[in-house]
Amino acid sequence: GKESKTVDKGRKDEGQAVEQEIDSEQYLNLIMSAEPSTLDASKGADSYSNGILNNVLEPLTRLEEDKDLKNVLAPAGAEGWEHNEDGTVWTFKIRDAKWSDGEPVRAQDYEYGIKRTLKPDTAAPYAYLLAPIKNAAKVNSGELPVEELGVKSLDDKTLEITLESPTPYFLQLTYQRVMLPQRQDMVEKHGDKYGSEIDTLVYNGPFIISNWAHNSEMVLAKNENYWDADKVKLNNINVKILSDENAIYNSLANGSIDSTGVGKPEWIERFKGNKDLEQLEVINPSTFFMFFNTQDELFKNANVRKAFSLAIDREELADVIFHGINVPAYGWVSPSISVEDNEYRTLVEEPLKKLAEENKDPKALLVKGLEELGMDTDTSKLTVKMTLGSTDQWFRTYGEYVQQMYNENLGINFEVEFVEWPVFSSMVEKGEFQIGYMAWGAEFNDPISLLSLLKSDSGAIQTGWSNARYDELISLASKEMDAEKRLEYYTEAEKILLYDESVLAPTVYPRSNVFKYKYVNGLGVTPFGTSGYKYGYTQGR
Amino acid sequence: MNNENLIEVVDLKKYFSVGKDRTLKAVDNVSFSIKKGETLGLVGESGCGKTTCGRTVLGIYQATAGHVYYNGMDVHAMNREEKLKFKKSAQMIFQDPYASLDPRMTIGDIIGEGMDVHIKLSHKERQGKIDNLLGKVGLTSEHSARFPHELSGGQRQRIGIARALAVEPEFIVCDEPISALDVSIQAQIVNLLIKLQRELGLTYLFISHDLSMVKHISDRVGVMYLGSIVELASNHDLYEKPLHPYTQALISAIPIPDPVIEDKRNRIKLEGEVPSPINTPEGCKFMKRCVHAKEICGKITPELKEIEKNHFVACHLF
Amino acid sequence: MGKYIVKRIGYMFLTLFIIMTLTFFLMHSIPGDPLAHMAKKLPEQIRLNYYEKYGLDKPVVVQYGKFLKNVFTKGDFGESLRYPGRPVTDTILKHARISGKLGFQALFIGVMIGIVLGIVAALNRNRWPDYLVMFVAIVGVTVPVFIIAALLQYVFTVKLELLPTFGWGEFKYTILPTIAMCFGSIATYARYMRSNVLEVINQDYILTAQAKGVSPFNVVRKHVFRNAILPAITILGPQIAGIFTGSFVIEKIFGIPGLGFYYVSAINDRDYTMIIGTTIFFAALFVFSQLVVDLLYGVVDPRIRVSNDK
Amino acid sequence: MEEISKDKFKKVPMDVSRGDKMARPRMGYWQDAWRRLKTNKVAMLSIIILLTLVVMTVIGPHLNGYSYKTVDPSKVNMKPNSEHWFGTDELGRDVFSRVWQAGRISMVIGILGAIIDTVIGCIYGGIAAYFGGKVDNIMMRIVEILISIPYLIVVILISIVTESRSLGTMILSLTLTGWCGMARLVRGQMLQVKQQEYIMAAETLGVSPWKIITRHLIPNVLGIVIVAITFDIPGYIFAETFLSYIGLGVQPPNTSWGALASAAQQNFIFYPHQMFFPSLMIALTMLSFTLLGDGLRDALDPKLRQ
Amino acid sequence: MEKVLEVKNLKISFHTYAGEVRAVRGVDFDLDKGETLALVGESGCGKTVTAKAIMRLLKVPPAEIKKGSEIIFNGEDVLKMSKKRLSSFRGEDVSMIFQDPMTSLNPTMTIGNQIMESLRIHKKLNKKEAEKEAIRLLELVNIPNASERIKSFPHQLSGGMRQRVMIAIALSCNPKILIADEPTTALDVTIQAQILDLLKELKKDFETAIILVTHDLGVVANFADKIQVMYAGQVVERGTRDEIFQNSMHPYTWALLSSVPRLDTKGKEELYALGGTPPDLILPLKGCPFSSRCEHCMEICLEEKPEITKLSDTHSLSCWLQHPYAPKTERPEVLRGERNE
Ligand SMILES: Nc1ncnc2c1ncn2[C@@H]1O[C@H](COP(=O)(O)OP(=O)(O)OP(=O)(O)O)[C@@H](O)[C@H]1O
Ligand SMILES: Nc1ncnc2c1ncn2[C@@H]1O[C@H](COP(=O)(O)OP(=O)(O)OP(=O)(O)O)[C@@H](O)[C@H]1O
Ligand SMILES: [Mg+2]
Ligand SMILES: [Mg+2]
Repeated sequence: GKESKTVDKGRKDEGQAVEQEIDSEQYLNLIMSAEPSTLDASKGADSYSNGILNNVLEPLTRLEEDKDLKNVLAPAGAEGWEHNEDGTVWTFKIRDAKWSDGEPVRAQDYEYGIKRTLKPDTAAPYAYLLAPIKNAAKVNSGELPVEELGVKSLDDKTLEITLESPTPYFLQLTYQRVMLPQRQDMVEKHGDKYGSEIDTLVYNGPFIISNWAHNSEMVLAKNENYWDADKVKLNNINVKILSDENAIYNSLANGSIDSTGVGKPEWIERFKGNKDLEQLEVINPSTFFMFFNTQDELFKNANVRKAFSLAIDREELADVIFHGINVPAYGWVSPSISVEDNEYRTLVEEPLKKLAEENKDPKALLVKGLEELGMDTDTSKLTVKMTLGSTDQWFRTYGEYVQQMYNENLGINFEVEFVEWPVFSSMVEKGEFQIGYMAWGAEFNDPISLLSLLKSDSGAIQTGWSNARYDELISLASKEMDAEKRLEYYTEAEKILLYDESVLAPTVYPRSNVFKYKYVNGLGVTPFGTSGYKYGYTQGR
Repeated sequence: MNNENLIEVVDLKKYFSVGKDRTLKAVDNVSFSIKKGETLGLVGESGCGKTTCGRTVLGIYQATAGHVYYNGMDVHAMNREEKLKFKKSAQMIFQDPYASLDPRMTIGDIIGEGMDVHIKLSHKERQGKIDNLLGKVGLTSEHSARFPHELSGGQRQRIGIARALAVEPEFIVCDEPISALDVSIQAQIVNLLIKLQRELGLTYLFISHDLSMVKHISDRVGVMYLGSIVELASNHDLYEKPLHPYTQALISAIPIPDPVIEDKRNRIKLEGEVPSPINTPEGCKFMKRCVHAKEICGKITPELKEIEKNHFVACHLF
Repeated sequence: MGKYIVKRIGYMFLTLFIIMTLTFFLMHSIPGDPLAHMAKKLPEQIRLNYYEKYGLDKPVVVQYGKFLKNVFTKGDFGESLRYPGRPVTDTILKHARISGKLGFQALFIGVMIGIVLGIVAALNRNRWPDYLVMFVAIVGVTVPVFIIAALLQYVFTVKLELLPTFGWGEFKYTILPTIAMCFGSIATYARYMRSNVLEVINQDYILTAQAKGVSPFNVVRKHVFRNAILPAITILGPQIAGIFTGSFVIEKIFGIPGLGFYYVSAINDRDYTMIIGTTIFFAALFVFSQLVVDLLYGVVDPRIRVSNDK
Repeated sequence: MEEISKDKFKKVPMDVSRGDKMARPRMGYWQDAWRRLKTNKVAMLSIIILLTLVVMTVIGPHLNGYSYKTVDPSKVNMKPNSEHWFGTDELGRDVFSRVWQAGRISMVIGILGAIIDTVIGCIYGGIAAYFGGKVDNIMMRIVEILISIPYLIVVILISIVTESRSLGTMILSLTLTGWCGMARLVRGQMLQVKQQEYIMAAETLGVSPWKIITRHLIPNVLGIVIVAITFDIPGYIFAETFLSYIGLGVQPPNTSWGALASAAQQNFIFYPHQMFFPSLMIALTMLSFTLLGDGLRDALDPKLRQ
Repeated sequence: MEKVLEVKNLKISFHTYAGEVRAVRGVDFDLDKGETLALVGESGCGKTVTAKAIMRLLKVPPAEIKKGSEIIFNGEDVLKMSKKRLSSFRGEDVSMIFQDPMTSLNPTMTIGNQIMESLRIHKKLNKKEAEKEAIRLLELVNIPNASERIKSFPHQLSGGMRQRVMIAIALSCNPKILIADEPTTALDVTIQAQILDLLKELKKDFETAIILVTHDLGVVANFADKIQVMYAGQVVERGTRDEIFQNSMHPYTWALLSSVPRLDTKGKEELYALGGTPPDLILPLKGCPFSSRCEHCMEICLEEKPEITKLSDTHSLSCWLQHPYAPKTERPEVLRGERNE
């Protein structure tokens, strides 16, 4: 069906704001735990630059939060959009707006942004997200020239995007950095340096960047040329770059910053006791999981994998290692991901729960698996190694804990090895591991973002596993515009993945705890939301 | 080359560079030879280059120019093996008895060190030999467990002597070996040196300010002035008939341990400025202090000439 | 002397060249690539594009040749792979200045206090000042900087609210990091100094000085100090190089945009150009400081002439 | 004078041997140093502390009935109490047992590392200083290269090439460049000592360079070396932690003091005891080595001999 | 005459691992203004230790100045001086030329600075003046090219030059007492003569009292007013110059005087030398310390410490030979012969 939204949607706080006076000086002190790699929307892939880009460039759409903190796709750079019958051609109407240097914002700027991202010599890491666009893959590999790409500005205000095939989640891509507008003249003028310093950038988002001291701080100021400038109340946002946890918490405690995420239970306890602070809990759209090398002598057996998956006491793990902050995970898709407007996890039961019910004794499963493999069933003679790709203290604790857990629950000899992340990647790539550990976050709000990772041609999580039915289900789902049907495919795929095959062993869904001073209002908090600081203001600082 | 000569020094030069473009000619064109079993005394003003000369002869300092032949072999061009052998047969007694002893070694080890290199001995023999040497230089075996700072100046100097003797050398450069000793021990040491020379045919280059002792021990004596030898003769000739004005002044200044004589003495007093050894000009270096100076003295450096048999002088007066 | 310096500078370039070459090949021989920092596996095509753009698809020798050409013809160390668009040289120089300022301040204070404490300890051997200095030294070495830093931060910014918690700017921002940083130097210099002063005060020339009636303070200042300072100079060399490359931990805790961050993260990120850049930068400083140290030896103790020897 | 009888004034024959009686024991430098060290109470006390630490690392993990590796989720982060003398860690393991277990690795690493460092550093520095000129130049340039090449890269390489987790690999990675500092220090100091006349005297005796370095130069720079050693020991103990990260250090569930300390660092504001005990052990080790070092220094300085 | 220094019953021990080394065993002497006292004696008999004790330069421990020892300078007890007083006492009132010039000079300081240092402390000269004065002093001790040489470091000088630098330092402030520990051993005779003349002038102009420690009896004969012969930490004989040279009565003094080589000997004759070695100072004193090497040794010498015999106001000695019971002994022939020459 056709869809079009042109009306602005108010925010829940707006009404109150009018009643009580907001502070005359509108500014925020925030923290970012690492330096953004670049503000070139095509390059860079870190969440820090993402977070800034959102606030300074205007995507076609924005995911905003409604009164119930539900995400709503709102028009932004585009006033509205429509698509053809089968959903393969999308037309966006670009809003009348100006860049911070006074130039008008044109459809060509969006077109240029997309094309530049896909051009092979840009080497944009996230170019693959644009895969649904017609000829995207071929352009990206250099087989076809960019001109062949299914993106065209019909005139200054109309952008037409043609897709390879119907893509139900296509709109979710329109607020990603890969589709942000870029000014050809600026890019060409600054060449490689584009995006590395503020003097190479122009903005059309709610804010401009007034200062960027690398690795120290970034100062955003209100963009007076912004089309929706009336709604922007904050004049200044100082985003300090600081990575040390204790230092960050100390700063929150003494008020040098106004809000930050807190990951340590002891600090959470402490901040909970602080009357000036308010806590917001959000489950992130990602999953922590262990994965097995299905090419391994031992782990090629599904029962063995199941045994190892079930031997994890997820409740205890969440409690001991994550201090009850994170949520035990019995499924692959995180609870914060939805299909259309409904949370996936409320619709589909977590497959591992069933598996666990049926197999109370993981050790028996292991013995069964060993028998099937024709190996010695004396588990105490079995040595299994887990490789962890980090040198952080947290991983050590985690490793040691899991080691104990396996030694006890399966009676095996469990070893843990810690290596640097790049070394880990290369070991995994070469298949030189038995069990690995990773976390993966969804890039957009659809289960396919996570489920497609296990497709045999994806190569994202190299378990060496391939399953024809699974592949089929994923490709069916990716073209299925009907939500019901898609959900069915997803359910089956997830069951194959975890219940039948146990290729992965999800452990927890991470949850973040954001603490902010009560005077801070209007900041987006949902995991996918992209409103950023646009609606933020302070009251009663 | 004369085969009798154990040591033959030919046009030896040793310059030190001090600061920019300035050289200090510590030893300048020195030639002499020492026969086997002979003692050559070397005297001269303090700072004239005696120590430097002695050290260059032993190859401790690299010569700037010239040659030193030991038994016909060039000291500065020896290979490792020859050098080691040379080091056993040629030794030095250092002028400074404080600085030349390692503060962290016991006296026994200091003396034993050279023996360990050249003479293989059992522990007992080694100890016996050390005690023996200590006795020879007038100390007792109890000193072998002490450290240098626990000894008096004279005692230390004797350690230096014992150390040199320990390797049973053939040739010793004695750089003021007795200056810090009291006279009775001086006598003891000098007697020892002479006895060793008699018995073992040792050869000495004996550097000292004590002219009476030099006369006593040497066969021939060389007088140095500002890096060069100005007079070289048998001890008898030199003391009886000093030719060079500097030698004359030197001899006249020897103190006599007798107040009666001392009170009546008339010394030749050297007047005038002592020239610097840095960037010395051409001409006789003694000229400025010499009462007999002539015009030629300022122009041409006098060469060492044999005036009488075995009596060499570098002076335009002759 | 002049000739010696020229010769040493020649050697310096040779050394740097070797360091550069070795580092280049070593860093390419460890697993990982600049895309690894993204912590997820990207599709093959993306990697191909990336490799091609940055020339990583070529054999290492070819890459090295190209690198050398850029360095020698243009003095260009390339742009950071982790932070696209930022020339390595600019980044290093910019952040090194910050590290340098802080590091110099900390080192200066550390060395001064350390040396004074060391002398005081030696002169009061086996009495309470000596034990106090030993205590400081042990604390300075066994209590890690981050503990000291975190405590300072907690006390002065959360409890007393006297100073800014973190950040970089005027002098007040440097106070806490400086204090935290100088503990280690104090410990080191105090101990080395103590040891050498003990050695020197037993020398005969100290007696001479005393016999001249030089006051105890001046004996230390004029006679002991110079003869005992040598090890301090030795350790100072690499530390001077170190101040410009920064202290990762301190910078992290106090949010200071110094070079320490790049120095550590470049390797983790496999930011090849940055690795080479920081390595060369450190090496150049170090090698140069080494030359200065060698020259200083001669100044401090004229008997030492490193230049002309056997 | 009255009491003296006249026959006492008879001449006796001269006998020079009457004077020199052996009155002192003979002792070498080292023997003497050891004797003096033994009389130094502080040094002896530190030896006792060290021995106690060693003994505790052997028996400590078995003393209170809790294994160093048993995880107990019901007892996480406990303060020191009568059951868990040093409290428990974030996984509920007994810190007392862990501290002593950790001591095994740390003591070995600290001491072995320092020894290797010292030996290589002294010899290398000694050779460079003694020969000087070209030799010195080349040797010091090598040191510069070693120090300048990023250590992390080298260690990663070692961990990949050796693939072994033995103590040997650990020591290798630790000492790989660790000795450079010592070598520089020793060289610097030796350049000064080398100018002394007694070195010239030894050369004149034909003493080999090796012996000059080991018997003259090294003893005369020992004061500095001892200080360096006392810094080396905690240095290695902490450095081992770093290796653990790269995958070359102790393998869990085994642990080390450095690992314990760094595990505790993130939460030390809340659970200072987890940080305190391992740090205390490192500090105690360093303290005893420092005191012992000071004692040794005094013992080795003949001028302080009494 | 005015007494500037009185040393009474000075006893100094070193505490070593083997026991107490009694290096100085009860030494007394006075020093008048402008007088030169020569300390001669066996090497290792305690001359340097005595000299250092006067300046309070002995390191305590291992050294110990025994109770009952007194060192009085102009009525002031040196052993009780405060640190501050010591600083002005040293250098200004008493200065010392050390026996060993190499290790006694600071190797890292130019000799100029080392000389200027005391000038600046005691004479309060500014840098320029001090430098000028330093050059003058160096010229005084006959160092050529003094204005350049002040920039040299000790290791660049010859042994004799270093010694002269030491002398220059000691002379710089015209002290009331100058302790010269073998000041001329490393000097050639011409310079030695000049230095001695210099000291004589000093003595005349400033009435400096000099304690001269030396082995060179020639120098003693030339220069000393009084002579004190020491052996094994004790004074065995003292007297005026003439008394000692012409009428010494102690066998050790005789031995000393006889050992000097004479210019008129021919060839390498054996010199007269004392046999044996001095007693180990660690042993307690019993009898006469010289007994074991004494030709005239008697039984009593082995058992009793000899008493002090005064031969004149200035001449005294401790030797049993002076006892009325003792057999008559003559001065050795060599000594008599020399006097008659
Ligand atoms: N620090 C010390 N420890 C032990 N014994 C010492 C120490 N210093 C000196 N002595 C001993 O004290 C005695 C006296 O030494 P002193 O230096 O006074 O002799 P001296 O008369 O000056 O001899 P010389 O003429 O040889 O210099 C010597 O036997 C010496 O061994
Ligand atoms: N290492 C050096 N550097 C520079 N000059 C030096 C060095 N060694 C010696 N000299 C200079 O060389 C000259 C000769 O010194 P040398 O030590 O040989 O004299 P000497 O004859 O032994 O004197 P003395 O009798 O005083 O010991 C002196 O002017 C001295 O300053
Ligand atoms: Mg000399
Ligand atoms: Mg003496």
